[in-house]
Amino acid sequence: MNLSLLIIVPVFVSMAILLCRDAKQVRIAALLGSAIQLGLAFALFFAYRAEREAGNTAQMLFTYKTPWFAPLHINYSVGVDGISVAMILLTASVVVAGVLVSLSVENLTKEFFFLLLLLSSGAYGFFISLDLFTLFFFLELAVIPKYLLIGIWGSGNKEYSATKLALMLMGGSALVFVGILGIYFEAGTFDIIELSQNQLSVATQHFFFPFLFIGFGVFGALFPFHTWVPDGHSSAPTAASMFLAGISMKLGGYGCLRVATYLMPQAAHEYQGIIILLAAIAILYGSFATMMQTDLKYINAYSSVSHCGFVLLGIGMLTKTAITGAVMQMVSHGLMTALFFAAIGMLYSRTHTRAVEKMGGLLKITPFIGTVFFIAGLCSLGLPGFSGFAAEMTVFMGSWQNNDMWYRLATIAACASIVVTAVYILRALGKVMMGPLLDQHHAEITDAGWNEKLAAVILIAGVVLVGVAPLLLQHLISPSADAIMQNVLKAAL
Amino acid sequence: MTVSSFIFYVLAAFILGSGFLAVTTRKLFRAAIYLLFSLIGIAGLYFWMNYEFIAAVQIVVYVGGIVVLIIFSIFLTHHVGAEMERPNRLRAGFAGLAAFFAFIFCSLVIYKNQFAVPDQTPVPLTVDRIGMQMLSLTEHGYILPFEVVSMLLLAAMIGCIVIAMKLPEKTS
Amino acid sequence: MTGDFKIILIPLLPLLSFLLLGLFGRKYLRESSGLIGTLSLLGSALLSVFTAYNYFFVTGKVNGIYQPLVVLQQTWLEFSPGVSIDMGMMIDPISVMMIVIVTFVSLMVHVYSLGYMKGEERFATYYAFLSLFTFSMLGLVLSSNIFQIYIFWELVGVSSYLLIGFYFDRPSAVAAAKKAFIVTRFADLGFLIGILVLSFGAETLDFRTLIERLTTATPQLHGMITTSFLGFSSLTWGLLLVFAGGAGKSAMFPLHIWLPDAMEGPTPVSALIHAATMVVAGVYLVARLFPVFAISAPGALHVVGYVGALSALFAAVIACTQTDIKRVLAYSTMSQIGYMMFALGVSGYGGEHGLGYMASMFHLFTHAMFKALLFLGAGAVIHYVHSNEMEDMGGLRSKMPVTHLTFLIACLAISGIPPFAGFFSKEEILTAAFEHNKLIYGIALFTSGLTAFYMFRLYFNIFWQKDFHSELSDHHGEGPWSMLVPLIILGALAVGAGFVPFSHFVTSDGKELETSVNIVFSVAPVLFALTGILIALRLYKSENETPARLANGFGSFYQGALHKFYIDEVYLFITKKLIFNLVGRPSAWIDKNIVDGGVNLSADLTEDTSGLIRNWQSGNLQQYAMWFFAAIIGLVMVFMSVWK
Amino acid sequence: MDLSILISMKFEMALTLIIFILLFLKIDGRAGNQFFFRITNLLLVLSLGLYFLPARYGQFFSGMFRTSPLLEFEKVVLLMATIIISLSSYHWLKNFNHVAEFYMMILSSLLGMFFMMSSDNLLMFYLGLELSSIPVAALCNFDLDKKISSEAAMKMILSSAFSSAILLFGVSLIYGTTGSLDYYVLSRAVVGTPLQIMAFILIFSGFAFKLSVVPFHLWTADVYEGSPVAVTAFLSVVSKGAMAFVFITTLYWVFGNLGGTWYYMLAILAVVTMIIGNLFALRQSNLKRFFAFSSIAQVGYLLIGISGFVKASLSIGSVVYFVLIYVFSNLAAFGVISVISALTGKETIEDYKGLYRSNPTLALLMALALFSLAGIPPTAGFFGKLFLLTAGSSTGAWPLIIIASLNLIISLYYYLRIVRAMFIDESSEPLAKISLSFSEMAAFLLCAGGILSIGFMKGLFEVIFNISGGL
Amino acid sequence: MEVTLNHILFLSTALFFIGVYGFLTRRNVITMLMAIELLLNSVNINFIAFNKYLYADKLDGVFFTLFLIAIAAAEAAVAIAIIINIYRNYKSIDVDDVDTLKW
Repeated sequence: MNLSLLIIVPVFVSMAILLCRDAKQVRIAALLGSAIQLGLAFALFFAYRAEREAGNTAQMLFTYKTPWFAPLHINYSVGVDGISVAMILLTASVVVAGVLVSLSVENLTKEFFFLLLLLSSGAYGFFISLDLFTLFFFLELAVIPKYLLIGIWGSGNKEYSATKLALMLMGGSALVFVGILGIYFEAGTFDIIELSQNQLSVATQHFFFPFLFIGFGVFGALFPFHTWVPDGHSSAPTAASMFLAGISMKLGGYGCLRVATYLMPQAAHEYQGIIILLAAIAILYGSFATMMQTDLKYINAYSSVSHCGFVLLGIGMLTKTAITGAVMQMVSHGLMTALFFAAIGMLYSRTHTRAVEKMGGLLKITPFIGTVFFIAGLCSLGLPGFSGFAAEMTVFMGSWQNNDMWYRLATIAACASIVVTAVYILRALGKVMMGPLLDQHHAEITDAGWNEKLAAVILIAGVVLVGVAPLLLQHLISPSADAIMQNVLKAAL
Repeated sequence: MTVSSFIFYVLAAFILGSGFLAVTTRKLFRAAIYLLFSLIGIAGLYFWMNYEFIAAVQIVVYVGGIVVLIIFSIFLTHHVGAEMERPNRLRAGFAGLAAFFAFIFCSLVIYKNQFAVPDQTPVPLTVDRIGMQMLSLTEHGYILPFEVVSMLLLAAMIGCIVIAMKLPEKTS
Repeated sequence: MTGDFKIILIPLLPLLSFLLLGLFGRKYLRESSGLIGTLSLLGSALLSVFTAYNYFFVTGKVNGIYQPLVVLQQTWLEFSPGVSIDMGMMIDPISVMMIVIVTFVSLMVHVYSLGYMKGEERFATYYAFLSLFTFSMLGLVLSSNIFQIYIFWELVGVSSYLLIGFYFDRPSAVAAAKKAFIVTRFADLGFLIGILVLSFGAETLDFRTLIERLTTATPQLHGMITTSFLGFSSLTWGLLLVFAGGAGKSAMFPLHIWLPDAMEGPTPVSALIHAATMVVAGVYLVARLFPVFAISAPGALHVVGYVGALSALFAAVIACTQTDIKRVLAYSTMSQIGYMMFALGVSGYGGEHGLGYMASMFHLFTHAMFKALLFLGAGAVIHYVHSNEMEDMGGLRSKMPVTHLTFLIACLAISGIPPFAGFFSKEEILTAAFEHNKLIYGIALFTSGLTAFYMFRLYFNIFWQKDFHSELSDHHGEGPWSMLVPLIILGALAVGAGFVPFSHFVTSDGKELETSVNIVFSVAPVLFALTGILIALRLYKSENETPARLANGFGSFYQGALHKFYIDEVYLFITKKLIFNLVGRPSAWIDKNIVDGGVNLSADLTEDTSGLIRNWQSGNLQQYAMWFFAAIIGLVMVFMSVWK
Repeated sequence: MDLSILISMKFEMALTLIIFILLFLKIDGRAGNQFFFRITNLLLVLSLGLYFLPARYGQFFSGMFRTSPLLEFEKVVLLMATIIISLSSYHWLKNFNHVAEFYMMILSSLLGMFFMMSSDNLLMFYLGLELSSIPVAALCNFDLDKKISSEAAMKMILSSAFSSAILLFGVSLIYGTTGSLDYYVLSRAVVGTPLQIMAFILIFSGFAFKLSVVPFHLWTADVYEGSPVAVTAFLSVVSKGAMAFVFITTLYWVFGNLGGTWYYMLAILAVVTMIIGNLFALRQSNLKRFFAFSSIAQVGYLLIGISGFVKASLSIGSVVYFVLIYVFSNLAAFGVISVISALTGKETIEDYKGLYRSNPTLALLMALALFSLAGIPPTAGFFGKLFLLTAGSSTGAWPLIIIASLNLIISLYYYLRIVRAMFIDESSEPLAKISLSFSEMAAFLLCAGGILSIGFMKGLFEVIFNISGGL
Repeated sequence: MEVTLNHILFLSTALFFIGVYGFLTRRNVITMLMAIELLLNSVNINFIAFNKYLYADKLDGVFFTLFLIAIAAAEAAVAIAIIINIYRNYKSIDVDDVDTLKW
């Protein structure tokens, strides 16, 4: 399977969109393009499984490498392991759903979908990169489209939020770049596989690990670098919120894992305590901060901070199970939060408010959206049967395996957040969906259209599939997480 | 002290004195004249060093050209005899101090420096030699710089014309 | 294999029914949804009975001991070698008993709801939720893996949330549902951490392996006993935390506060969830891990006993003061579950020592019958009166004769009057308590008197006292047949369930246990119960001033009980005041002002610096030259003296 | 002398030829603006083709002139930049009285840069420097009816005369200590005596002045703002590019022995330059002034690249590569400014509000340029900037790299200000729709193509890297 | 006392800093230009002196001086043209008045 297709297809589709004559064509092109992406992602998934079942034990499959800037030893190098495949599946689903939900965008339609698809190609590129430089390229590629999506199509204090998001992400990637340069300085290569085989010196790891981890951490909403999350998400248009929370924040987690932890295992051990501390703070503090929010998007955004904390916690714990859980949590949170944002977007486009206290009893008026809301909410609070549960439990189990009293306390703190999560999710659900109808104007609003329904169904299918049969995902991820752990263990010896 | 050195010190005092006056006097026209003196003094210095050709060029170009140009521009822009504004005190003070200490420092560095001891036979500086070398393509030939300077003069001339000659606006 | 398949069908049928009704019910199957749900449940119930028969009489006993059988085991999630969540079905005496109870009571409720919920707009949704609940509960009791039980535990929690909040346009229902979910979730946190502790120590999640490893001398047990934290061994911690989860679901003090509020749900739901099935999950959980409790961590078991006893007494006291009939029943449920819990607490493992265990299960069994009956009866009353308050009732015995009769049976059963079902099970419990712990025995005895008192207070208030007047009074108050049939069936069982030779089937070690009713011993409890009934008769048979005077006499104690001893207020204080104000609000504030403020501050600082140095670019050429010159001087100074 | 010298000096010959053709046409007096415009651009484009004329590499005129593949490449880049400037100034030149003079001046200046780059001798270097800067000073005044234009010219000529006088003083001292002006001799004879270091610092400050390194930068913004847009573009791109080329060669080669000194100088100045450039750019509203400061900040990155002397060919390669990219990015921006300024006279960010709605092409091009300058992928600027930092990191100067990376954030902020004005903000009086001429279209397409494709031309960097090895 | 190279260098250095002082303090643009001429002349003196005293076998310094004089002329010409323009536009040739462009 040619992985480059994953990058090329969205780029071509976005170009095609630019050539379209009217909004209708644009929509069709975008839809088709994203559907093809989804198809490709699944094709990749099956091809990957087939290859693994055929006994291919190479760490990365479908690799392709060609020199890009030969004098600097920069290659365009791609390949996937289970973790990447999982992230690609996530990306494809969220993009399709995002396109579906946004079919009603009227203002500058062409540009909107152009940017959206460009974003997706950045995400794919990031997940399949095996070269630090290309990885960084794709990481930064995603910053500006986000800025524009929020700035042009957003709502509320959009310019502030967009700028803040762009600058903070840029700051994150600047740190990442320093870290990458540090690696390059010592090893003279950007190749991840090569780097993983030859350990970097302890001094290098010690100095540059924080750069990489914090840099990616900014993307992954590491406390206290998460403040772009609430503002950015809440100002963004629906599809962009879905993308931001669903995929973009995963870039951070993935980077922390694939680059920081994998290539600098010794430093990961060294800084483990700090990582865990920050993650635990993010989890608890994020959920408590969520409790006080009254804007639906803020609620979901803060809860994303909390949920992404699980990812970092899992990575920080440095056990195979915890890392597997972290990746599962990325997938799960991606789907779930995208679903949540989609539901919020559907509501907002109808009621023109996101304030919790201004809505009530909508379940009766819009049963479909209401149900979606419930499913998203229940998934968010970690209900078995939905993806969140399996992911969080894997993180908890994995974390507990780290036999250190303080880390266990952090785990307990993280577990405690599921209660707080229940509080705010149920509060929001109870306010918005249940209770008597608050605003009589809302009696007239319509339920979801076909595109919205389809989007929701795709995401729900993902959430439920992972939730009901987590082993599918776990078997995909676990061997690859093990490979990363092997590196970590090697360093510990 | 030989006559030669005496002449040198006189010249030096003259150059520096008139140079200093050129940058301090508050009469613009006088400043130009002091500058002229200073330049002539420098030409004298060249004479003193037996570089007559350079001295000649100095007089022709500087005294005959540049200073005249400056004086012209003074006429164009200034009322004769009017005093110039005093320099800003603070700035003057700072500039004076800075220039003075920089001078001391610079002189010290130069003074301490061990220059190479000359052991070559001097080349006599004759006009024909200069001319030959100026237009020579071979070793130590200066034909290329010469051409470049000519381009520079051309460009400068065109530039001056465009800027200084305000053509009547074309009606377009 | 065919038998296995039948067992799998037991939870599967309700699941299918849920999916069918959930996906298509609202649009296409609205009319037939009740029937679909009921039929699927009927199937499950029949299969359960068949399974029970098969287990108890054909396959279950090997060498005279009932062996746990694992019918199906499918890895669902794998953590590390040996530690994985397996979806399985374990058949052993208590799970078989539970599936029978669950499917049976659920069936009764399904049938009952056909009449009770008729005309409800979201009829299909209601049945979907009921099916979901039944599925979850069945999954819970059949679990072969401690994590599996947690999974279904959560599912049970959410289905109860959905059912309690079924009338979602009532704010009180929404609040109650939320409260139930959050409180139980808080308890589940303990359960989860308990699982983490146990699984890490025992290196397994599978019940059979877990129990085996933690009850015999294995390195795992040794490890868990020797590591300690804050004075308890990690095994004790694990078990206590797991018990916390159970206590939450079973509404043990102080995690009981959700149960009375949960009465906001439709009454059949209360019958199903809050009487017979979900609330006993905690008891079931402790029973499931009982060998570990009893053999390796008797300390933890003591805690179970005291918590149970305290809850039983506490709830009974409150129940005496409540006026909402469902709340009285709710507190009585709590009280009865307290009985089951302390019965486990006072039990030992194996043989005669395991009497408490057997008694607890027995009580669970009988209680399911009469409590479901009580709720359904109360439902019938509410259905007729359209109110939950005792005030609005009275003298209904003539309007609703069937309901009256069955309700009376249930009251007698719960009060422990022979020969009704409750007598037998309560008897065993008291015996066990008497043998092990006199304090608990005393509490239990007193409580049984209270129980009889408040139950008959309820009974007299509903069916006697004043005459009932309403515009509907001319026709009789009984519901349709669909509501009456379950009442009658359950009534019959409330009478007869006590005669089941329970100790032959369900014991702590799987061996048969011979028990006999000791007449002498029975005198005390029956006397207490009769006293309670007589007092109730005296006070509530007809309207009079005595109850009010009595209430005044008790003064603040009465007020405290009426207000449920202000536990709710304490919780509100902790959550609303302490957590919201001291944690939530500061978190949000810090985020807005410090973390975010830091980001904004750095941006502002940059702006300001930019403004500060603006004058550098003054527009004056000489100043520029000055800088130029100064810079050279600076460079020369630095690089010729400092940085050579 | 043989003809191969002329071929080796092909670009210089071509430029001289064009200047004289223009001179004669101007004296002839019949040709109109359009004609000058067309003929010059045609000739310039033709002379681009000279790149493919094989030439002999090496020294000529006893070190007064030198060619190498790298130099040819650099020259072709600058020539192309000049063509782009010329093409995108169509609207300005159309109604300008002195088109021929404009071209003569600008080409003289370019010629001066070529000689300056090709010199192996301080005299030629100095002559080239003056030839490149005096005509530009005059050019600054070419908006004859604008007050600020003459102010800019005055600031330019006086400060550049001052700086070159200081530079000359340094040159004279170097001459005094070594007895030669030839680079080859100098590279051995300059060994780092105090006098030499002082002389070097004086020369260095001359370079720093031309490159607008803080604190030698103060003239930059004023001159950029006052000059005609085309001249600003020329100053900020061509002039700076040429200077960067010369700077790096001079440092690495002539003053290679003083590496210990200039490395730290570069490091300190790079930091100051980036920070100050960014801080000033933050609050600008006039676009030309804005780009002045942005280009100052860019120079900071350039200095970091230059400082990475450990891997010399990487440093040189990345500097050349950066300049190439910078040409396209900055000229795209200036092209847009030029068109809008020529047609409407508007030059502030405020005026650009809502530009995307009325002029999507211009807005998109501007955005591309800004992203490239900010170093955002997939534009070429991303690669350019990163390679500079990569080169700079070869000395292990991490504080420097960290500060540079963090400065990227500030710069992104102010670049986004313009993007925001164009795409997000609404304007009460948006600019009217502008129809572009063919030449402007061509220039813009070239810029956009360059910005988008340079990073993905696999072999390009390799080529540059390889020819950089031979200085 | 014999006149040595250092004496001449002392002279030129002094002249140079006099020029610098003039350039930094004179507010009249023309006098600033004059200061620049002083600077250039000081450089000339340097070149000639070095050539004469140290490297008399070649004429590098002399030629440099020659070219420098030519360039000084060109520069002065352009500068004066611009100054005249300034005077036309600002009616003043005081640098302190010519500061429209700033910040």
